[in-house]
Amino acid sequence: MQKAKAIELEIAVVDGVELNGTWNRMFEPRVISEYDLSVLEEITNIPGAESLGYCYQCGKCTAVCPVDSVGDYSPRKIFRRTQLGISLLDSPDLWLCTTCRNCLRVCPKEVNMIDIMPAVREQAVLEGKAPAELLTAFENTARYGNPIGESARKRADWTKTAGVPVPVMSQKKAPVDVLWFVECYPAYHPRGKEASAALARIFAALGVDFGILGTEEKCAGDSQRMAGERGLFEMLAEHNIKMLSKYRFNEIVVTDPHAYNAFLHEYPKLGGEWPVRHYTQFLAEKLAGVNFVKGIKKRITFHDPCYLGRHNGEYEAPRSLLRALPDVELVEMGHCKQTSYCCGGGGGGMWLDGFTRDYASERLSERRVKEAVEYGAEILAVSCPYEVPRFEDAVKSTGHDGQIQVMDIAELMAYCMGLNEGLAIS
Amino acid sequence: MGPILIVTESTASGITDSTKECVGKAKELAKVLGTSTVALGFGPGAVDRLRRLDVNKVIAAEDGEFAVYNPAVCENALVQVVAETAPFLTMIPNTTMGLDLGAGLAGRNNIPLIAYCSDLQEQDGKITAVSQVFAGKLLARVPVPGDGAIVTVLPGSWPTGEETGDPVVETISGDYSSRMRVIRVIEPEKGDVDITKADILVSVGRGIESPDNLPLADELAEAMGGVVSCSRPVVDAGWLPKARQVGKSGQTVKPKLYLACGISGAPEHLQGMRDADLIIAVNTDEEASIMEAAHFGTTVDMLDLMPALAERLRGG
Amino acid sequence: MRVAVLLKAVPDLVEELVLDEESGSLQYDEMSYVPSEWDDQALEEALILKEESGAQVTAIAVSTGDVDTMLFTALAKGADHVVKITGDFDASMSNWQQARVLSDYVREQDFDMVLSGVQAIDDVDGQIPGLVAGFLNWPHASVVTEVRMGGDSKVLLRQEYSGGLVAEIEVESPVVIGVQAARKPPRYASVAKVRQVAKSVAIEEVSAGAPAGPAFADIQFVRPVAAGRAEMIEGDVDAVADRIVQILADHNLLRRA
Amino acid sequence: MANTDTVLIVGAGPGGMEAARTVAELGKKVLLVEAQAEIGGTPYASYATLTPDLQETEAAMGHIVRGIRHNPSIDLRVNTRVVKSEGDIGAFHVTLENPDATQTVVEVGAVVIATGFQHFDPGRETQMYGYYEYDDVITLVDAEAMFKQGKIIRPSTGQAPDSVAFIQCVGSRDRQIGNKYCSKVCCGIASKQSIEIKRMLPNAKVFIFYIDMRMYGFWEDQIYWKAQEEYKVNYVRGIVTEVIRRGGKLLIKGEDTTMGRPVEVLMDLVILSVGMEPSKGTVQMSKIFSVPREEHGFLQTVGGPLDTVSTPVPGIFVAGAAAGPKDIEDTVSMGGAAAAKAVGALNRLALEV
Repeated sequence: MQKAKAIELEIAVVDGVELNGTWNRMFEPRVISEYDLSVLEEITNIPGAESLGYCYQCGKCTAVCPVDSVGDYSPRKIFRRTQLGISLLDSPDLWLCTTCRNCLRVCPKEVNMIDIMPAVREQAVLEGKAPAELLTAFENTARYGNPIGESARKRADWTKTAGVPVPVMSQKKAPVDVLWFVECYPAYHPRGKEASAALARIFAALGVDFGILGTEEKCAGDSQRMAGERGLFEMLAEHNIKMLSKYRFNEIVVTDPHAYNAFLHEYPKLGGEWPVRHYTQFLAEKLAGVNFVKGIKKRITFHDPCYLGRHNGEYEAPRSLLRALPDVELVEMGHCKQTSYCCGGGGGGMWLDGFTRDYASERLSERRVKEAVEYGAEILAVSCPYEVPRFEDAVKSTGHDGQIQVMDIAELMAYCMGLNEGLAIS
Repeated sequence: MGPILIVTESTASGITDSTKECVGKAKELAKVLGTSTVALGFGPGAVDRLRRLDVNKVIAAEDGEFAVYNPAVCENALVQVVAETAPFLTMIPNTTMGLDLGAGLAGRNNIPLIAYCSDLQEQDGKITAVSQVFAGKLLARVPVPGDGAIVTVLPGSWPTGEETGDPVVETISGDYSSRMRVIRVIEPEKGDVDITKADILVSVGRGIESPDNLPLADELAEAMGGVVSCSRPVVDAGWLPKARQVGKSGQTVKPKLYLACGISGAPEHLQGMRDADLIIAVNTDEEASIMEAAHFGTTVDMLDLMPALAERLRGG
Repeated sequence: MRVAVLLKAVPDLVEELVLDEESGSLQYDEMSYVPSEWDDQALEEALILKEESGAQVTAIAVSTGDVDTMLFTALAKGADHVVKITGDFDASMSNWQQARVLSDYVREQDFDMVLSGVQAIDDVDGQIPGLVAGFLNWPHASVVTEVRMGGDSKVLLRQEYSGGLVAEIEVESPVVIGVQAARKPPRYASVAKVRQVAKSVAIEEVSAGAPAGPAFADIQFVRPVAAGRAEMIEGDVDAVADRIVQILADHNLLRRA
Repeated sequence: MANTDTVLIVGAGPGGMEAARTVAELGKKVLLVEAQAEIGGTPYASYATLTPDLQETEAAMGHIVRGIRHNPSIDLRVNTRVVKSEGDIGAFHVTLENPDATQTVVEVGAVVIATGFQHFDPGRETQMYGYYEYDDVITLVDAEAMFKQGKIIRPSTGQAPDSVAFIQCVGSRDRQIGNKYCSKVCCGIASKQSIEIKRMLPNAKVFIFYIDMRMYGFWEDQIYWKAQEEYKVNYVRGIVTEVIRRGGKLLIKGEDTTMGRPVEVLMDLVILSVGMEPSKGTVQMSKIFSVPREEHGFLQTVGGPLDTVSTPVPGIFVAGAAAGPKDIEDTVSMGGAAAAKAVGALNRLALEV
């Protein structure tokens, strides 16, 4: 039996007396006495959010929603709560979606959370209703060009650890074949920097003619867009397009699937149109010329990044790289490729861990690590910079330290090419 | 040269340490500069509290308006005392009172102000004030002008002076009234823990291993006069409430001491505590990234160190 | 009720402060500037007052550099009016001089209340509101965490002292308040909104002459002894514990009896 | 002696008319008998628009009705009833009661029965929806009558309703009232009507309370999705079981089964989606022509899903809702099929003779 839930107000004033916490405990009304349709109307009137009103309650989304697997959330439920007059603008539901696109994959009515979420969140941000930690990420991005709040001037500092020259376009003063758009976590996060250094060494070994924007680069901004800050996204995009337009190159290679998504679908709308590939796609084509000098005798599984896989249909390139690594046994998790589950970092989730915690029984990254362990993987390979820190954290918090390692594909590849001696594969 | 004026501050337990530090320093400077020291005290019982201060003169304002600290009333009195005594230096602890009175006096009497002062150094009869600027990232060495200045002094800048003096005591009274009125003073609620307000944090991470070990941290914190905080895994495990969490998704803290026990120092954690004045890290892994942020580090087992440290601090 | 909020841009400490180690002078050109965090708190408290009591909020900044975005952001957050005081000013302008210029402007206007951040990290005097209050000869309280309207043009404040003590203060306006923290975290102005405001609203510009006032000659800046990587304490548990007690003593962190 | 030239068609609704046209086109004579004064059947008489395309009934069916009247091969007799039948295939001697109450015996070779359905009476037995108590509880048919006037109102006040609830499955899918079957069209009609209401009253809140939405084929997106997506009609899973008056409104009670919570909501107008039952005519024809009724009370056919129009009696065929709940598409298709089979039977007979 499902019981009515108790609700507590932070402060309730009864006859002029402030009652807080359990003293004002009440029970949620059991009987639905009104369908306040103005709320559904308000939400579906937001441009982009129309399709929320299309839901016919089949429940297919609930079954594949990773967030529902750790909480009480799915697009179907959102529609019903909204139909009952609970405003999505005020509900924690609004911030739980990681825009992983698994619901849209199965939705018969094309209720499109990928459009709904940024649209409604934008409204909530305007009304000052977004969680504080998300706003901090926005503010950092606006101020420093990265959500972490690191110095904009230090964006290229990681290159010092690469051990190979990493040309910065403003100094190189010559056209390049590949403009490598590095992105924030690969430029600043300690583990991201290690993967960037590995990728730089691979590029050097393969003789790739490349350059980076260095301090002229700012966050691509796609996750900020999905999290409701379209204005910020546009500001960043305008900046990056302006910087990229200064230089001559044949294509952009990105480390981050979120940036890939932005360059593929959003930047062209703002006048920035270049051929773009994810680094796994770029390297997959160069595999024939790669000289592997050692192997990894491990079972490796691959976590599909939502924005590379479901959003943009690339499942094969990262796998072809992993399969090429000597001695590796590639195993697939139950949720893989189209049905892969999210790491929890997308759509702003990267900056909402504190908020999400209160509405989830565990983190999505923990679920995923458990799944990787369940399928016998000793290495969880990733190709999205959000994931190394998220999964490494989850490995520790789920007590699997020493049992499974989290590695970027670039790190593994560099290792087998003899370019990553420091990598400890245990 | 005018005297050195110390604006004293007291709490329920008497004159504050910070005041005593100013008194000690003032005496030292007065001696080399060949001037005297004057202490100004507010509130009922000021005469009794200041009677033993090691200064040449005490001025006490005890009357009704001074019953509780009122920034505007005290400022009015201070303005008058400064006009009458023409001090070379006016030293005020850099507390709420110092922030109230120092700048107000500076503006009203057109005297330069050096705030967040952590030292006053004398050389050849010239005084240089050291002021913490840019949140302590830089120190400004400020030559005190010949006409003198107001300095508000950070607590903990010097050793406390002794209370062995026999000053001349003067009381003042007059109309210091203001449009400002203190309605009441509220004591802090007991039992509430706000880790952002604590000066000393004993912060525990995954290295605490089990909730059964938390009393070790509690006892150490109590012995140090601090509070227990933690990193995210401890909150995630449900061992401590969310309010105790330091880091990106928890609180940002700037204590005087951050004793990090068994915390590896993920960037998300460092973000919440890297501005602490003093960081001591206890972690069996010498390579842990917390060691990059810490001033001091040790690789002994935190579970052994915590009781050993607590015992010494209680004993002392 | 007309409320003035004084805003200041201060060097962003996320970026390295560049120092000429020889002369001990700061390289102001190398700095990037952000709104002072305490001023943000002051603005938030003013906006809360506006929502509660319909106060008119004017945000004011001295043009020592690019302060436009800061002022547009204040508008986007809900300020009614923004003023930029222009003159022959630059980033090295002292707090004292800024406070002079600001108090001259405030004196001519009919403000009931001036709010500003209790601290400004970039100067040795560290505090704009106290100086402004002194110049205006208005009552002033610092370290304030709450500002409300009382009756009869009275203002109610909460001032914090160390040890968690809080005083409730009533003051007849006009008054200057140094805000430590607003009742709520400062609100966020979305980039879209700031950009839209910047396109549609003009900043009022008021010119002022260069202020005179005490200036410190020859301030030298030095870096505190760098922490860098932790100094490792060697030895067994007892040796380490002894050393830590000594470190605490050196830092005045031992509990006093 | 066999009559192989004439087919008797009983009932001039969509099924009967299509059967008549087809028989005529196939070169036989038609005797089309209709008990009412007007032809066109229930949709033409009662419905303002058709499901699923929302065409106005007059525009959609008027030319068919006129075509029937002017077709020289069709002998149309209105206000005329079949009261008796004797004989077999090729020689049915059927007694007609004329408008003046006189009787005529005609000889026909085959018969198509297209006597249709009647709407369920929502006042019956366990159905406690207050249809006869409250003016503002109406049926789909009542609503259509209003649509024909170009408006939708609360009968109690004459004012436009702010909130309208459709209650589905009234008289259908209920063992206790003896109708175990789904009436097939009500979900579509309710959806169609909800669109019409929203077109007339864009600000009205319209709800459809349902057990399952039964939208066959193209009706899914043509009416259901259209109603939900374009017209913001609210579909709530869970059926309403009680309607009582509260103040000037109707309090409907049910369960919102998706939320697992009871519903007690005030409505201005409640529309009962009444289902289909065999019409009186259908029951009478069963007796007159000795065509057995299947277990739900409709005329029995013999071919299961593979022959929808042949009855157990040779030479007697059925079209439309006389054989069970049918939408217009099914009815018209059956009319054509029944006509073809009837003509075919007569042709075979002629060859044998």
